[in-house]
Amino acid sequence: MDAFFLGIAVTLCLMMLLALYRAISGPTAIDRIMGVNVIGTKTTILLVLIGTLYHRVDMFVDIALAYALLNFIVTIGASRYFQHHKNLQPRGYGFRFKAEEDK
Amino acid sequence: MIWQIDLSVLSLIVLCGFATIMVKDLLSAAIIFGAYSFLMCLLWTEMGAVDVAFTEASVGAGVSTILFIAAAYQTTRIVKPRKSGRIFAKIVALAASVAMGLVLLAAQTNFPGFADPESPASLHLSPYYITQTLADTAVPNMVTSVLADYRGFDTMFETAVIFTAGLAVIAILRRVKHIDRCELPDPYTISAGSQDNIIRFVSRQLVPFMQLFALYVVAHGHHSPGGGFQGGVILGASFILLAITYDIQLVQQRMNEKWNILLGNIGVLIYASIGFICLLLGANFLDYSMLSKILPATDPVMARSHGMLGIEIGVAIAVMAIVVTIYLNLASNGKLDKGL
Amino acid sequence: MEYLVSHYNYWVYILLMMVGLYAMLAKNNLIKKVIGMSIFQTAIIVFYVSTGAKREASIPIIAHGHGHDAAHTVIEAAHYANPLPHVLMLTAIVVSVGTLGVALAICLGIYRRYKTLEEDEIQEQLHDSL
Amino acid sequence: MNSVIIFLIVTGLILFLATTVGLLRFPDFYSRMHAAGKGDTLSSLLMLGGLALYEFHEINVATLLVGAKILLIAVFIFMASPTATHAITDAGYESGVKPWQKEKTASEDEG
Repeated sequence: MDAFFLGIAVTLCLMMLLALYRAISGPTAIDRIMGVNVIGTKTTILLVLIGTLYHRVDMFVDIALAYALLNFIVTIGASRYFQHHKNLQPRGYGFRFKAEEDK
Repeated sequence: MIWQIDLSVLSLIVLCGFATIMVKDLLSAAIIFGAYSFLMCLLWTEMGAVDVAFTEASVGAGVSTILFIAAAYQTTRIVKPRKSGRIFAKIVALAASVAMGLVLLAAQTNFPGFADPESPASLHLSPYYITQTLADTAVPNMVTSVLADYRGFDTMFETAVIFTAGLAVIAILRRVKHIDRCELPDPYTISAGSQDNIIRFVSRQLVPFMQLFALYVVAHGHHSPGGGFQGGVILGASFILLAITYDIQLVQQRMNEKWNILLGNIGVLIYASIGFICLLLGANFLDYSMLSKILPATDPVMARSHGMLGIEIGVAIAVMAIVVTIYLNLASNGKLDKGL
Repeated sequence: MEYLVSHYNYWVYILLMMVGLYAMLAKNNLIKKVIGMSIFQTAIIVFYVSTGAKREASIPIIAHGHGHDAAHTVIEAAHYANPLPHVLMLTAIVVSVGTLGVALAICLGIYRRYKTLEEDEIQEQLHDSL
Repeated sequence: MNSVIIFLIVTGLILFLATTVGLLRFPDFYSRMHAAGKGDTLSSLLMLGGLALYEFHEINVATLLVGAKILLIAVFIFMASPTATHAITDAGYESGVKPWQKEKTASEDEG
């Protein structure tokens, strides 16, 4: 069973690489937030998996619980930035801004 | 350590580190730095450093990325293209960092191998901590006992450093008078539509759980990863979540500036006064075993455990107050009225 | 080959340190410099935690230890990771939040006065005011 | 018991593979968000369910507590992840990202 969990963990790491590609190369900052959100959720699962591999899940589950609670603060904060700043940045990064269209 | 996960996470980290530096936009850099700290947390869990991972989880996910976003919000996210004269500086910087890398590379040939049980770092002093912790203090988590008992002085001044950082942020940013204020253009007000209610409702449900969990982390730090630093950061993060989803005024009503600074003081004072109580009882500073004289029904071993709990509570209070202070001042540019 | 396997962690910390130092020296934007400083800090933490890792060792929390009844179980130092670097780095991370807050506060103060975060523009304004 | 656990975790992994493929291949922000939001939440729930079930292989107070905590993580992810998805999509809509349309020419798409 340990080999199975190890395989799953390494596969998850490889898939996080794909999500990281979106986070790094994403054309807009919002795409990056999306990629980081996916990475954060998978981190929670990997923490529990590593705990299972160490046979001490009772010690690792608290960290994962903290992650599940705190993970979305970053996402909410970053998306909040766009709600406030929607027309302060006319030179967008691949966006079309509402204010530009109104003109 | 599990080397398969180690290798894959390390390669992800290096990629993330390069991307953070390369990207031409401050907000994107902050977001990729968030991913970087997630991966760091994974790396430390996999190396067996659960307490470090817990701290990184609460700090990286809850606080540091949000601080970068708040700074980008209050200034600008645009990085201007470099002027031509910077090429020389770039070459010098590259040469300096490559030279440093070569020196370190030459030095690391003499290092013991990674994860070697016979490495010098693991042969002196730390075996004492590992074998004697349970007999000395009745605390199974060695990190807590070393942090709060064996190296109590160190932690006390670390707490004082954090307190000083909070004071420095207030001294640099806080603007009380209207004349001092530098008015930035007013941010676009949020559309008060019904969609926003979803985020507010969910965060309203999550905040009590966060605070309860933070108290559990502080109190259960003796038997599982956790302790004052982690619990304090999670408590502070819950207030940051409230400030993001509602507004800064709401947090100000719950915990105004005066109380915040007072709580920071109280936290450091709790730590120091426990040390002084030990001194008054005839032992050394921060030698908790003497507390058994005033605590009912405890022997010296359990008294050390209880003394650690006391200072963890002090650390948690101080860290919470300072984290909230730093965030509120950064997010509102020192005006404490509205912000991110 | 054995050398390769046993030292790859150190190379990663050297690489991250170089990235951080390069960003601190070469980047023109002040917040980029602060990000470089954070990366430099994490590189040092990686190095310290790497020295504390042990092969075949568990996490530094004694298993099934609750109070005095577990005191008679034998505890071998080789079975647990070295707790000392963990303690030092745990406080370092929390202090790094404090330093990060102060650094960003200074950036905000500079922006308030000079309306820019670019190093060369600040230097131009300083030269003009002289 | 083990086969149920393996089924749950592998299903979660396949769903996550679908998520990442969607994240990489879909043409615009909203469709990527669609893939990321749904697949991510469901795959997390399935994998955490499998891991919690693995904890219940012997029933006593400690394993029950750990399993309950893992299920609590699943509950929090179930609350937080769709909210985060909603927040990102809302931010994209507010800042005026245009949905992708098939008949658009490449030059219009650049904006």
